[in-house]
Amino acid sequence: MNDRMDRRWKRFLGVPRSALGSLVILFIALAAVFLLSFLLSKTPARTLRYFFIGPLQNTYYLGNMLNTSIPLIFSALGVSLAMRAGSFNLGGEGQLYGGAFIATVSAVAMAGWGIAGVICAIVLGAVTGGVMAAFSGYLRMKWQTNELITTFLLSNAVSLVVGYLIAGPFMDPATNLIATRKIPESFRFSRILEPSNLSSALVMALVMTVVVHLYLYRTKSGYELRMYGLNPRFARYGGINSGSYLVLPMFLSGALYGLGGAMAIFGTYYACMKDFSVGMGWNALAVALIARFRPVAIIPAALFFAYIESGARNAMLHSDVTFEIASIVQSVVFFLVTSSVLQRIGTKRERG
Amino acid sequence: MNALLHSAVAIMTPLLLAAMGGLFTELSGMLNIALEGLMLMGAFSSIVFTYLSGSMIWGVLLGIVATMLLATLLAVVTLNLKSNVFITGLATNLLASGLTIVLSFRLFGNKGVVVFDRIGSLPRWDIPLVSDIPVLGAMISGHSPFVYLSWVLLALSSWVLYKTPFGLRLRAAGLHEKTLVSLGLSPSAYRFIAFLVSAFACAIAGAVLTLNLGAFVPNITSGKGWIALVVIFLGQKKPLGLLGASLVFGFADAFSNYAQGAWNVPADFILAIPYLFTLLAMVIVSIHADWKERIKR
Amino acid sequence: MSDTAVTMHDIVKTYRETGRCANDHVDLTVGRGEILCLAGENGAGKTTLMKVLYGMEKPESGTITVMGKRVKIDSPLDANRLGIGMVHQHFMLVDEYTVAQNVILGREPMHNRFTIDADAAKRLVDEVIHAHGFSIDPSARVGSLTVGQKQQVEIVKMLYRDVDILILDEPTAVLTEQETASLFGTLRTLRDTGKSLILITHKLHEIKAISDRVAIMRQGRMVGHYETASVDERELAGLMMGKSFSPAIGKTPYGRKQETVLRFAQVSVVRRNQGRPMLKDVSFVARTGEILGFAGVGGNGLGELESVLAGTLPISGGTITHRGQDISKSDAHRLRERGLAYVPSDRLKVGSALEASVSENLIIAARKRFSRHGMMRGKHIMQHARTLIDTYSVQGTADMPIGTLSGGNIQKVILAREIAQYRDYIVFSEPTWGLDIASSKFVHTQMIALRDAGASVLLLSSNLDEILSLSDRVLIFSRGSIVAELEGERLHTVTKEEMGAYMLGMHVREAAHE
Amino acid sequence: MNIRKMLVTILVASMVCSFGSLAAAGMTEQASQEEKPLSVLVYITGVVAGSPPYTALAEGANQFAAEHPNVKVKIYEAGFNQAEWEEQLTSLVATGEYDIVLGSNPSLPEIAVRVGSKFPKQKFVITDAFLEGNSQIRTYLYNQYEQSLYLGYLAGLVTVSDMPYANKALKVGFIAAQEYPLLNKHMVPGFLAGARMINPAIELDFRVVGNWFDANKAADLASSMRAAGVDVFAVIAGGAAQGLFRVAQQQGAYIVYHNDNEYKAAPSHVVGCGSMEQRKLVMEVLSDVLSGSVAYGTASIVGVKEGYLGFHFDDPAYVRNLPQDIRDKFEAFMQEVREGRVSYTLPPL
Repeated sequence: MNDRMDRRWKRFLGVPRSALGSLVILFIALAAVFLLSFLLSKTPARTLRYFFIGPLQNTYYLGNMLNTSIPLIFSALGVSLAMRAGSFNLGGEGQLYGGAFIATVSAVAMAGWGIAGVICAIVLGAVTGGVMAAFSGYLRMKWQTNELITTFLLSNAVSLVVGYLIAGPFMDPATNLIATRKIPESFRFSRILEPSNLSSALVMALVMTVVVHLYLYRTKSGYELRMYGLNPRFARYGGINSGSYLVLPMFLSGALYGLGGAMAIFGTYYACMKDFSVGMGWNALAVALIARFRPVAIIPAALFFAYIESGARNAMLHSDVTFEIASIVQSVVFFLVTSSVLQRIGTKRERG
Repeated sequence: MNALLHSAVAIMTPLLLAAMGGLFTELSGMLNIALEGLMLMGAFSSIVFTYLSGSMIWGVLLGIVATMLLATLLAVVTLNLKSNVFITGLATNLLASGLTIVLSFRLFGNKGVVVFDRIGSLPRWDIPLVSDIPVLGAMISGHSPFVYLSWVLLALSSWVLYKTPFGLRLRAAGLHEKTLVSLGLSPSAYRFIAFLVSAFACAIAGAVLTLNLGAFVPNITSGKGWIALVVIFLGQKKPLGLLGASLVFGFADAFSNYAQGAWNVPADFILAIPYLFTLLAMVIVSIHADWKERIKR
Repeated sequence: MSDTAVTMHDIVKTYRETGRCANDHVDLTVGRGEILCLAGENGAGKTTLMKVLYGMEKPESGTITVMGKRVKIDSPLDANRLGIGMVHQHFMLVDEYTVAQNVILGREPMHNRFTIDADAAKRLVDEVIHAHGFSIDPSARVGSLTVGQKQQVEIVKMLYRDVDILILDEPTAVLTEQETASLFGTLRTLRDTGKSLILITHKLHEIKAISDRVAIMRQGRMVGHYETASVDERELAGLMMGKSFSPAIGKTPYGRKQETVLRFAQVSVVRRNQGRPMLKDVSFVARTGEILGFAGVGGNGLGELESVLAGTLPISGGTITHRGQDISKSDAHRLRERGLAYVPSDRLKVGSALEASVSENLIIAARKRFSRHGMMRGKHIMQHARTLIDTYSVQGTADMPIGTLSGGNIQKVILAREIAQYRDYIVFSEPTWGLDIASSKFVHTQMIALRDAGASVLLLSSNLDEILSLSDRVLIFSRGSIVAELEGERLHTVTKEEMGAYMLGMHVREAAHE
Repeated sequence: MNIRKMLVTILVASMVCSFGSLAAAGMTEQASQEEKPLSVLVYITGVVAGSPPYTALAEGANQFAAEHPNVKVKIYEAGFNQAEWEEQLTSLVATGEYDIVLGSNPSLPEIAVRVGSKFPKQKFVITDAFLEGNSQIRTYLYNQYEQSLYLGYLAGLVTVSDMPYANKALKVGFIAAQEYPLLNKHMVPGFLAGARMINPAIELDFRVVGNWFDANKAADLASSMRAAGVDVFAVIAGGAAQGLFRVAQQQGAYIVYHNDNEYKAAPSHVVGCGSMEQRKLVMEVLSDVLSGSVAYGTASIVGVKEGYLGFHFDDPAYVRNLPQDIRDKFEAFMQEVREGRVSYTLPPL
């Protein structure tokens, strides 16, 4: 019984077969961080202390770290959903940005609507991201156009247009930031762990993770989606309407990105700032890959990612580390984190 | 119009070179998203070595070596430690952007733009007979040697991929890995070399960017590696296709440069043109390919 | 020098992933200029033993002697150098390459230091092809070849490497009668030129037909080496299965004719960029209570017919009706809803999702039945899976990924699923490819039971024995058209040679269909 | 099996040790802070490298610290993502380590207002920005309209001249990395207004690179603009400006540069450089901070008259590159500006 539970949990979370393997990776990554700190920082001890302990040292940093993970969770869920259906959504950044923009603008427009306005704005944001991704899915369904490339191109184009809209017609004249007007006070999510930026969007992220998990593993549509992703010919053979599983998962994927963008606005920023999403798409992809596209594993993966990010930020705040050094440290962690050879260390070895 | 075509060819050159490098990894069965980072590394190291050695040729050669070192790291982690190639590619891009700045600070005490006064401009070559041809002449004559080098390399890579044992085996690694294994050949070995080849081409692509300016600007590649990846797919993974696809993008970019002056449209809209144009080209290509495979009804 | 070509002694090989001991202290000797059949049921360890000999698997212990010399074989390159070649069951060919390119891959004739000499390649490959009486064009693209031709390419590839010892892993599994006969001819010629051949197989009549000696393995152990002449089929089967066994299939005579289920009228399939239609004016009816056999050589339309029946290939012309309703434009989804049951020829790429669990694989077509308001009913699904696993005695559990099962067990799962799904007609395509005797017999028994229960069974097979022993009516395909229909008495008197002549398009259609 | 267990133990033990030593190291460091000097945070909204105003800000602060031993300076680069600026500033202020935050960006005051409301004791001095009435914040706004005006005036003089690379077309150019309020509302209109003081028919060709580092794109734009008749360029494009310098040298064109002395970037092509006395302002501000005489809650607009904007007349390249008559006209104009005799309306930001 115990053993079975253990196995189920591992499958569930995508934990590598051997805990030793993960320890080895962690250890090498740590060693690399140590080495780099001594090479690149004049006060290595201080750097390391803030890198590792900084994000956890008080509720403010802890809250901000958790807050960093929120859009990551939504976006990584988005990547995973598409990936589970065998589609590659590389345009997350534009979908997130576009979704956030539409959500913000409509929230401003629907200022008097109360709670209905909040819901409408968030839904519109999600739909925006979804439609962008679904467009690429549609192209693939219709003409086998490679969605990896079309999502990327469309995202780049849309980001530029949204950038124009933010800096142009929708810019808030009252601010010198390049940003839209702020959403009404009543629309903003409540903060938890003040004074940090963490908002109740975290709860939404956790709920959404469970929803996506249940969708994938407990619904008929999720079953069909997974089967299509595992083997499209098998799905088609089994009478699953294959075209819709090129479009629907992309729509959901884009919608989750859009939702992530909306959450960042409603929980943290309150206005859509130009280029605020830069890098989020790639980071989400990294999180999803680390979690191997398992929804529930995304939470620890996103926390790990946010921890590394906040650690680097913290070292920058309190030590002589600059952001380029932080990016080197991050890259070293990425190099190692998915290594299946290192993960396999400690599993049964061949004799002789 | 002539200026536009001329400019399109100049813009396409780094894309073509990087795409060419990426073609090797792509054909060997690896999605190489590290083109951006490799290009950046090449851009930095070739101008630094040009400055230190005083010779552009040595500079580019040493730049290639440095970029290959980075690619070796990428290849070892990906192939020997069996990490996810997408994540390691991202890591390479991160590393390259951090490393170039750190090195620039260590070497020149400057994290920003490093101007190398000693490096003159690239020569422009006029091709004697070709330059007299009406449109084509303006398009392909009067470029820097790198432009012509890229065409020579394209021909060379086409030859390597389709005429040599190495190419035959490399493509087999991407098409049917097990075939190679069954013949006692290692797909990893060919992929390793493919990574080195893409480092080689990306280094030159990067060198074009910096030697053209005589300066290094952090992040000077600004997304060209990603566009190169698009070029590979749009070019249907064939050398000549790459030429066409990079020209499409080069032309769209040159056109958007021109359009900013000519049209009274917000600049950001015009900056989106190359992406939308390439998207359109991508769709047209796939409609055509799909039509050929359709069942008559 | 002795007349032994290869001696393998005390080979032990355990698979790390599963911990299963595939070769348990196995000995094998192969004589010079002989054909040795390595026989045994699926999973007996034959392929593993041969992969050890070919350098693709590393044994934990054991010694190998080739031509009297102790050798160490670490890679296929070593094996090739020692004159050992292997033709794998799943072809190791690059479909996008030409025959010549596939053959020379890894040992390219050079024009100069860097360039492949394409002309020399074509010439050298052509020489090998002619020297051994093959009939393939060195510049043809491998993807466009038939299965039999692909196998010839594999053999040419090894002969090009000057091998003296040639291993063939289940070479006849996907071949037609004609192709098998011609393959055997080739193999005999090769033997007569002094080459040693090792054939992995579990087909009893083939062992008898081709081999000089037979080595039998069972559950990872070597049972023994026998002179083929000294054992009969029944004894061989007993040695392979460890108990006495009757290979014949019992079948009640074909009796009642019943109503029409499926009707094809002038069905054609034409691809835009291809001149020759893939299917041309195909007309037939399938009725309840009969097994309708479709025979044909690969590349002659059976593959397309399979896809059309499955609803994955749209048709260019003609009509298909099911119980009187037009289903010409129905896709797989619609057909499944109408009760289509279908066991595909490609079990791994079409018939299953290898990483999904057995229970998930079992409900693909019946998922509606196992969900309520869009939610899956987990308990029902597990219950269903356990029942089917028991009924069909599948070696595995409901939550194992199906890819971890053996080939025979995967086929059982597919069979269980499709039989549970069927309503009035069921399509079997190559249902016994690569299956051992026991599993094949199980499949055949199921088919007959279905027929007797009133199903309309459509059997597409390139195995003539299977077609002839099971079918009540046979349609023969050549170049995308039906060239003959055999029924009743004609079916009992037809010879394999005649069948082959039809299949190769040498005879015109003689029996008109309804 | 045993070896595995041992490995695990070693790994875990070494990690625990390293964390422990880290924590210990942190402790000792904190204990060593006794006497509290004036601690200055220079908060860079972007990166220092490649930006003359930020470089001047950082250098000014560092120089002041070098002259005053009890002043400590920390330079923090917050990167280009404006969405992250507030959180980072909050984190820094929350440490309570900094007596004063120095920054230079038009959007910084509103961030400072929000951060300041959480930390009422924190003081901010922000240049290049304008905000009145917050008792924690002192701002100085450089009159960039004015600088662009006189640089535009110079560009106008050059474009109508018969200097070697000047053409007949009445066109001046402006290359920007990205569009932002200060650029759109002060710099570009100021530049055009200045040029039109020479000839109202002068047109402005304004183009955008899209980012701060694609120098090759900037070069392509510059070529294209030159082909369209532009002979004098202004540029606000960070690192990407390198592309313009290269094109100007290769194809022949003139450049007027904002905020910094960049005559050397393209010798004989950069004909004029505006100056922004950020360094001077910063050092004055810091000495005010030391003496406690900062007028928090007020805002000043500083320009040529106040001595914080100017022009690099002193560089030999200026004399070398421009003919006497143009210099005379320009210097006369500058004198008028200095004396406040040039009238213009400063557009609201």
